[in-house]
Amino acid sequence: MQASSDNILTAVRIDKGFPGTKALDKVDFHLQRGEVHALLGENGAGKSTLIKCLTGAYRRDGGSILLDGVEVDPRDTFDAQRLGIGTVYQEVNLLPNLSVAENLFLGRQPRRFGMVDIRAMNRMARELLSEYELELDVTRALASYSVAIQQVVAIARAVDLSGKVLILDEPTASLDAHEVAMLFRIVRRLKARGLGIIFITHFLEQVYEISDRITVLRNGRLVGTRNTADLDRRDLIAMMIGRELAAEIHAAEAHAAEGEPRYRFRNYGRRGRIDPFDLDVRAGEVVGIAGLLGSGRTETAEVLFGAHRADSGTAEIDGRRVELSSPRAAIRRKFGFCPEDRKTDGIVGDLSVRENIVLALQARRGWTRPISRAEQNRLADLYIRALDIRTADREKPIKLLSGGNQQKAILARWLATEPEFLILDEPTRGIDVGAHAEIVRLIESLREKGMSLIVISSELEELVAYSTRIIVLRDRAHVAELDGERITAHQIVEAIAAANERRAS
Amino acid sequence: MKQKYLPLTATILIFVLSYALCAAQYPNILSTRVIGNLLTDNAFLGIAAVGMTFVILSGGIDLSVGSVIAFTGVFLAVVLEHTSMHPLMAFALVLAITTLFGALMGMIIHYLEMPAFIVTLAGMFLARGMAFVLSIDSIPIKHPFYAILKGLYYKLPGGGRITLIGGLMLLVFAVGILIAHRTRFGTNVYALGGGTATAKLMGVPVASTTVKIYALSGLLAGLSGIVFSLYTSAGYSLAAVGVELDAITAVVIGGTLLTGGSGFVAGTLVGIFIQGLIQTYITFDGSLSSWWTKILIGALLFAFILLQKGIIHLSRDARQRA
Amino acid sequence: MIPILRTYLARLLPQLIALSAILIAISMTFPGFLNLEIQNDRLYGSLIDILNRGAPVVLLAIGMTVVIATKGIDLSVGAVMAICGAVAASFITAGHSLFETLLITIAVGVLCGMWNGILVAVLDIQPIIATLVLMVAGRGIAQLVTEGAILTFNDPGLIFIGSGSFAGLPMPVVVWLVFGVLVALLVRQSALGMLIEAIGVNRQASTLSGVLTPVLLIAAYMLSGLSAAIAGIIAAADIRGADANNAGLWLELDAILAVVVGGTSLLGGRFSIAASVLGAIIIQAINTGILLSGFPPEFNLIIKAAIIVFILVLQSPRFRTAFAFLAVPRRAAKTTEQEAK
Amino acid sequence: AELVVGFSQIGSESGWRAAETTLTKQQAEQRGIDLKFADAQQKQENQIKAIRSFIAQGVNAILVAPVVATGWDEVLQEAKDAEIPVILLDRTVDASDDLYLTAVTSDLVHEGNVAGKWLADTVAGKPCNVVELQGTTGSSPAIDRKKGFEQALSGHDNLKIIRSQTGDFTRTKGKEVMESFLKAEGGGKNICALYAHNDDMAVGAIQAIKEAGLKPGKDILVVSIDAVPDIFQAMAAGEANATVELTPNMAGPAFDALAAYLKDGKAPAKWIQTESKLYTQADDPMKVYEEKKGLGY
Ligand SMILES: Nc1ncnc2c1ncn2[C@@H]1O[C@H](COP(=O)(O)OP(=O)(O)OP(=O)(O)O)[C@@H](O)[C@H]1O
Ligand SMILES: Nc1ncnc2c1ncn2[C@@H]1O[C@H](COP(=O)(O)OP(=O)(O)OP(=O)(O)O)[C@@H](O)[C@H]1O
Ligand SMILES: [Mg+2]
Ligand SMILES: [Mg+2]
Repeated sequence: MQASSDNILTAVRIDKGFPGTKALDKVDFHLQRGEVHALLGENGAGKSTLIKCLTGAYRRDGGSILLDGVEVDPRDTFDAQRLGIGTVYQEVNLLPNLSVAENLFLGRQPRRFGMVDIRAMNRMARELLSEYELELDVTRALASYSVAIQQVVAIARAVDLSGKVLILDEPTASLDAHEVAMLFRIVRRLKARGLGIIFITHFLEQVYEISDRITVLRNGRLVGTRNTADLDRRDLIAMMIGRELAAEIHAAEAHAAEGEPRYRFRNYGRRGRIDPFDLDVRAGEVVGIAGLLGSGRTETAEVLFGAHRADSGTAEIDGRRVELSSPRAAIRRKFGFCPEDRKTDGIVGDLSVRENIVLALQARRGWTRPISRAEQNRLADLYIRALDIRTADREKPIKLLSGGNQQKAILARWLATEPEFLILDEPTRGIDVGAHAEIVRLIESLREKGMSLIVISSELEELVAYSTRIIVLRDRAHVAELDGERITAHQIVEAIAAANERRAS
Repeated sequence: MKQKYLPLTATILIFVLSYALCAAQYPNILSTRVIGNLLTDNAFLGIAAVGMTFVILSGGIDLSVGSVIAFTGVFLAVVLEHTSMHPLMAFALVLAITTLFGALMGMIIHYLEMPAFIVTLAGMFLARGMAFVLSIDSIPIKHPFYAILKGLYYKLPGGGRITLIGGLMLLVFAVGILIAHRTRFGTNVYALGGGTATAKLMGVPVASTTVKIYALSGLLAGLSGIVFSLYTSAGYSLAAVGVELDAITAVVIGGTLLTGGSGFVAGTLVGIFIQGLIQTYITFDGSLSSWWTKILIGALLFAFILLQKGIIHLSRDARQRA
Repeated sequence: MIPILRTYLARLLPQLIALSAILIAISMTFPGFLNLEIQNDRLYGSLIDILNRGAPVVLLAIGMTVVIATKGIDLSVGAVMAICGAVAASFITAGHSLFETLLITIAVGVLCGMWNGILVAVLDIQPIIATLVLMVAGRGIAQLVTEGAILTFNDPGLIFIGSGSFAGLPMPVVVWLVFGVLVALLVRQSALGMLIEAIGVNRQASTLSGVLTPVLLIAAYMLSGLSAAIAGIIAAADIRGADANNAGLWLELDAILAVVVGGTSLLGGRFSIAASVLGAIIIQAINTGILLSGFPPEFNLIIKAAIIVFILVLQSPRFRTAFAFLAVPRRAAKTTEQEAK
Repeated sequence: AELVVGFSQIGSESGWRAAETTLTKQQAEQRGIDLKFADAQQKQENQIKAIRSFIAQGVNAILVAPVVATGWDEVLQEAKDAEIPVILLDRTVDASDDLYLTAVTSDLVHEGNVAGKWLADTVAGKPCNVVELQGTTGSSPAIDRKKGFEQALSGHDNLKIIRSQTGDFTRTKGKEVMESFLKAEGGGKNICALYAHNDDMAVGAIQAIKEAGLKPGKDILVVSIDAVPDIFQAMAAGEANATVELTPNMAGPAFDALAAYLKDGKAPAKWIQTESKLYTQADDPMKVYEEKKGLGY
C-alpha cells in the first residue's frame, strides 16, 4: 500500500491492548481526501477502538498518526477536535442534561464580552439543525428527545466540528431510511468539499451506497483495503468473518400461524404514551412492529411488558385475565423484553457477562433460591457459544464488550429464562452481518419451537423475513395490520405513507 | 414555562408561602431587621454554598468547606495578631492557600480517580487539623481595619441593615449565576455532571474543569472564612462544624440534583433563605426544647423535599394531560 | 475451594497490607503493642482493644456496605445508634426483661432503616438527603427519650454485652464477628448479593430484568438500621448508659470511610463485607495508634488524614495501573493457567 | 406586663447542660418569666442568629451561654443599641464589659486549680504520675481546666502529667482513651492518678480501670470536674475520689440580678462568680446524689 500524497489521515501500525485482549494489532489505515471510507468488521473486531485511538480517546500502545502528512498525537478528544477531526462515537455520546444548543456548541460557544451569547448560540443551533430538516426547541434538554433525534444532533455536531476528517461510528443504527438518506446527502456534500470520511456500519447496502473504499478488520488485525466497486458482497463478507456465510437473510416465506391466539390484549394502552390498541398473538407467531421513529413502537413494547403500567384495557393469556402491572408480573407470565436502549435499560455494566446472562432468571427465581455457580457457568458458556458472544472470558465486565456483543448478551439473558412471549426491540441494532443472520435464524427457530414473539425493527427487509404479521404504527397509534401476502417492505412503506398523508391533510 | 425551571419555581413558591405563613403568626418576621439578619447571618453559609453548588452540579461533593472556614479564621487571627500584615494582604494570602487546597483535592480526585466524598473528607480532617495546629485557642481579631469593614452597612428603614458581608453574599451569588450560565466553564461544569466519560469524549477538558471546580469551592470556602471572621471578629478552630452539611442541604433544597448536571445557583440562594427562615421561626417560637428543635428541623426539611416533589409531580401531570 | 479462597485473598490483599503496615508502624513506636495476655479468662492487649473499640464502626460499616452497594448512602446511622441506645436504656430501666429490650431496640432500628428505605425507594428522594432527615431529627428523638441526660442502667445482662467476654474475646468482638459472618453468608449464599450489585450498577435495567428493586432497596436500608441498632446497644452497654447526645456522633463518616478503605466504590455495585470490616479495623487501628503514640491531641486529625490519604492513594486505580508492570507477570501466569484447564 | 427573656443555649451536648437548661426553665417559671429558648446546636453562628432574632422580637432581656469567648462584640453592641440587657451564663466572653449586664459563671481555671490542689494535697509529696483526659480540643473548658490544673501542679515536682489526650467530654471516649493510657503505661502500674476535665469521661475511665483489673479510687486516684450525679455514685462506691462542682443553676442568680436591675436600675457586679465547691468521699456522696438526680442531669 503506497502512502499517497492524497492521504489526509494516515495511521501506521496502531497497537492497542486491554487486559486479556489485544484489541488492535499493528493496524494500518489510510484515509484519502474526498473519500468515504467504510471501516468494517465483526462485533469486537476493533473498529471503535481504532477510532478512539485516532481521536485520542484512548492512548494507543504503539504506532503513529499523520494528519496532512504531519505527525500528530492527539492527547484527548479536544485535541482531535482542534485538529479538525469530528467524531460521532458509537453509543450516543451527548449530554442528556444539557440543552440541544449547548450540546452542539459545547466548548465553542459564541461569546460576547467574555460571556456566552446564549441567543446567538440558539440561533446558530437552529440554523445548523435546519440542514437536517429538524425543527426543535433547541433550549430544551437533549434527554427529552428520542434516541434518533439525539443521534442526528450528534451527527450535526460532529459534521460542524470536522474541518478535515469526519468519523461516524455506526451513526445509522438508530435512524430510519428517511434520515439515512438525509445523512448521506450531507456526507456527499462534505466529500465534495474534500473532507475524508470514515464510516462504520453493519448495513452492507449502505456501504455500497456511499463508500468509495473499504477497510476490513478482523480480531484486531487488518484484513485489507479494497475499492468498493471491485469488491462484491460475498467477498466482503468472507473478508469480514473469515469464511463464507451460508446464506444472508433469505427471502420471506409465508408462515401464517394456526390456532387460537394465546395472548389477547384488548383496548390496551396508556395515556400520553400509546393509544389503546387490540393485539392478538398466537403461539409460534412473530408479530413485527413497524413505524417511523417516535411512532410509539417502544411504548407499545413497554406497555405490553408492564414497564409502564397500562391504564386502560385488559390482557388475557390462554383465555384467562392477567394483570401485567410490572416487569416482574410479566416475567412471572414468562414474558421477556429485550430493550432498545441497551446502555441504560439493558446492560448492568460493572457486572460480568455471566451475571448479566443469569440476571433475569435469578430475579424470577427469587433471592432465596440462588442459581449455583456451576449452573451459572453452564448457562453463560452455553449462550456465549450459542450466540457467539466475543469475550475474553465470562467474568469480563460486560461494559468492556463491544456494542454488538453486549446486545447478544442481553438477548441471552432473556433466552435463559425460556420465555413464551418475547419482545425484542431492535434486536439487531449494531450487530454484524454474521450475527445478524444468526439472530434472524434464532428468531425463526424460536418461533418454530412455539414461542410468541414481538419484534420491533427499523429494518424492513428483516421484518419481512421473519414476521407472520406486521403492525404499523403512526403517532402513537396502531394504524394498520399486514399479513400473509401483504407482508412486503413495499406494503409497509405504503401503509406508513398513507398514514402520513392522512396526517398531513 | 420550561421543564427545567420547575424545581426552582417550586422552591421559590414554597419559600414565599412559608414566609407568609410565618409572618401571619409572627408579624415581626416582616420587619427589615429580620430580612437584614437573614442576609447577614447566612452570608458565610451562602458564599460557601455557591461553591458547593458548582461542585454538586459537576456530580461531586465537597465535605471540607466547614473546616476550611475554620482554618481561614484561625489563620487570619494568627497572622493579624503575630505580624503586622495588612488584613487585605492576609485575605489575599489565605485565599491563595484555600484555592490551592481546593485545587489539590481536585487533582487528587481527577488524576488518582478517587471519589470526591472521601478525598474531601480527608481534606476536612486535614484543614481542621491545620487549624488546631495553628492554635486551639479562640483568638480575637482586633485590627482597626475590621472595625472599618464592619462599619460599612446600608441602613434600611425600620432598623434593618444590609451589611457588607450580606451584600458580598448577594454579589457572589450574582457572579456565581453568571459563571454557571454564561461561561464555557459553567457549561463544562454541567457537562461533567451529565457524565464524565461522555463529557470527555465531547472534548470537555475534564481535568482542568475538575481542578477548577474544587479550586473555586476552595476559594469560596476561603472567602466564606473571611466573612465568618468578619462576622465574629475572631478565629476559632472549632468554628463552622457541619457547615458543609448545611450547604449541601441548601443546595439540594434549592432544587439541584445531588447526582449532578441539573440545578441552579439561584436555587441555592432560596435554599439558604428557607433554612434561615426555619431557624428564625424556631427562635421566634422559643418554646422548643433542644431535642424538639432537632426533630422539627428534620421534619421541616422532609416537608420541603416532599412539597417540592409534589409540586413538580403535579405540574408534570398537568402538562401531560394538556 | 482453593481458587475461591485465592480470589478472596486477592480481593482483600490491599486492605491486609495496609493493616499490617499500620500495625507494624505502631509496634515500632510502641513496643508492647503486640503483646497479648490472658487476664480474667479474657484476652487482653492493644490488639484486642482495636477489635473491641472498633465494634460500632465495624457494625455500621457492614450495613453501610450493602447500602453503598445499592448506590445509596446512609447518613443516619449515628443518630439511629443514639436512638437505639436510648430505647434500650429506657426499656431496661423500666423493668423489661433483657430479651424484650433487645427485641424492641432492634425493631426500632429496623424501623428507622425502613423509613429511610421508603424515602429512597418509594418517594425516590436522593439517599444523602433522605437519610439526612433522620440524621438531624434522629438525635433529637434520642434526646427526647433520655431528656438530654445520660440514662444509666445496671442490668447485668445488658452490661455483659458491652464488657463481658465469650471464649476469651470481648462480647462486642463476638457480636460483630457473628453478625458479619451471618450477613456475609446471607448475601453470598443467597442471590441477594448479586441482585443488590445489579441494582447499584443499573437500577433501571435491573427493574426491567424483573429484580424487585424497591423491596431490595428498603431491605438494604433496614439492614443498615439493624446494624446501627446493634452498634447502639453495644455503645450503650459499654458505658452502662445511653448518651443520646454523643453516641454515634459523626460515626457515619467513619463507617463510610471504612467502606471506601475496604475498596467498595461509592458509585455502587461490587461490594465485600469482609473488606469493609477490615477497613473499619484499619480506621480503629489508626485511632488507637494515635492514642498510644502520645502526641498532643491537636495533631490527631492531621495524622489521621495523612494516613487515610496515603492508604487511598495506594488503593487508587491510577496508582495501581502505574505500578501494573509489577503485576503483569502474575496476570500472564494466571491466563495461561486458565487456558490449561 | 410579663417579662420576656430570650435564652440562647449552646445545645445539649452533655447531661450537665441538659440540667442547666432544665434549671433555667424552672427558675424562669418560678419568677413568672416568659422564657424564649433557642438551642444553637453547638454553633456560634446559630447563637448570633438567635440573639439577633431576640432583638428583632423585642424581648426584655437576653441570656446567653456563649459557646466560645470571641466574636460577640457586634451582636452585643446591637443588643445594647436596642437597650436590651444581656447576661452571660457559665462562660465569659472576650468583649468589653459594658456590652453586657453581668456574667454569671464559675472560673474554669479556678476549677482546674481546685482539682489540682486536691491532688497535690492528697498525694502529699509522694511521686505520682498523672494522666489527663482533656475535653474537646479547642473548647474553652478544656483549655482553662488544663491551665488551672497545671498551675496547681507547678512547684510540685513529685506530680507529673505523663499522658494527656482528648476524650471529647464523652464517656465512650473517656473509656477508650483510658484503655490506651493503661496499655501504654504498663497496664496502669505507672499511673497514680487520673484527672478528667469532666465527670462523664471520668465515669467512662473508671470502667476502663476496673476492666483492666485495677481499683479506681485506690490504685488510681480519680479527680474530675462538674459534680454530676453519677460521679457521686462512683464516689460512694469508692471508685472516684473527688469532683469540683460546676453548678447548673446559673440562671437563678442571673434572674435575681436582672430583676434588681429592672426594678431600680441597679447595675450588678460585672462578674457573679459561682462557687467551685470540692466534693470528696467524705461528703456523704449518696446524699448529694439523691439531691441532684432529679435535676435533669
Ligand atoms: N475499555 C476496554 N477494556 C477492555 N476491553 C475492551 C475495552 N474496549 C473494548 N474492548 C475489547 O476490545 C475489542 C474490540 O472492541 P471494539 O469496541 O473496538 O469493537 P467494534 O469493532 O467496535 O465492535 P462493534 O461492532 O460491536 O461495535 C473487544 O473484544 C472488546 O471487548
Ligand atoms: N416529538 C417528540 N417530542 C418529544 N419526545 C418525543 C418525541 N418523539 C418521541 N419522543 C420520545 O422519544 C422516545 C422514543 O420514541 P418512541 O419510543 O416512540 O420511538 P419508537 O417508535 O419506539 O421508535 P424507535 O424505537 O425507532 O426509537 C420516547 O420516550 C418518546 O416519548
Ligand atoms: Mg464498535
Ligand atoms: Mg423505540
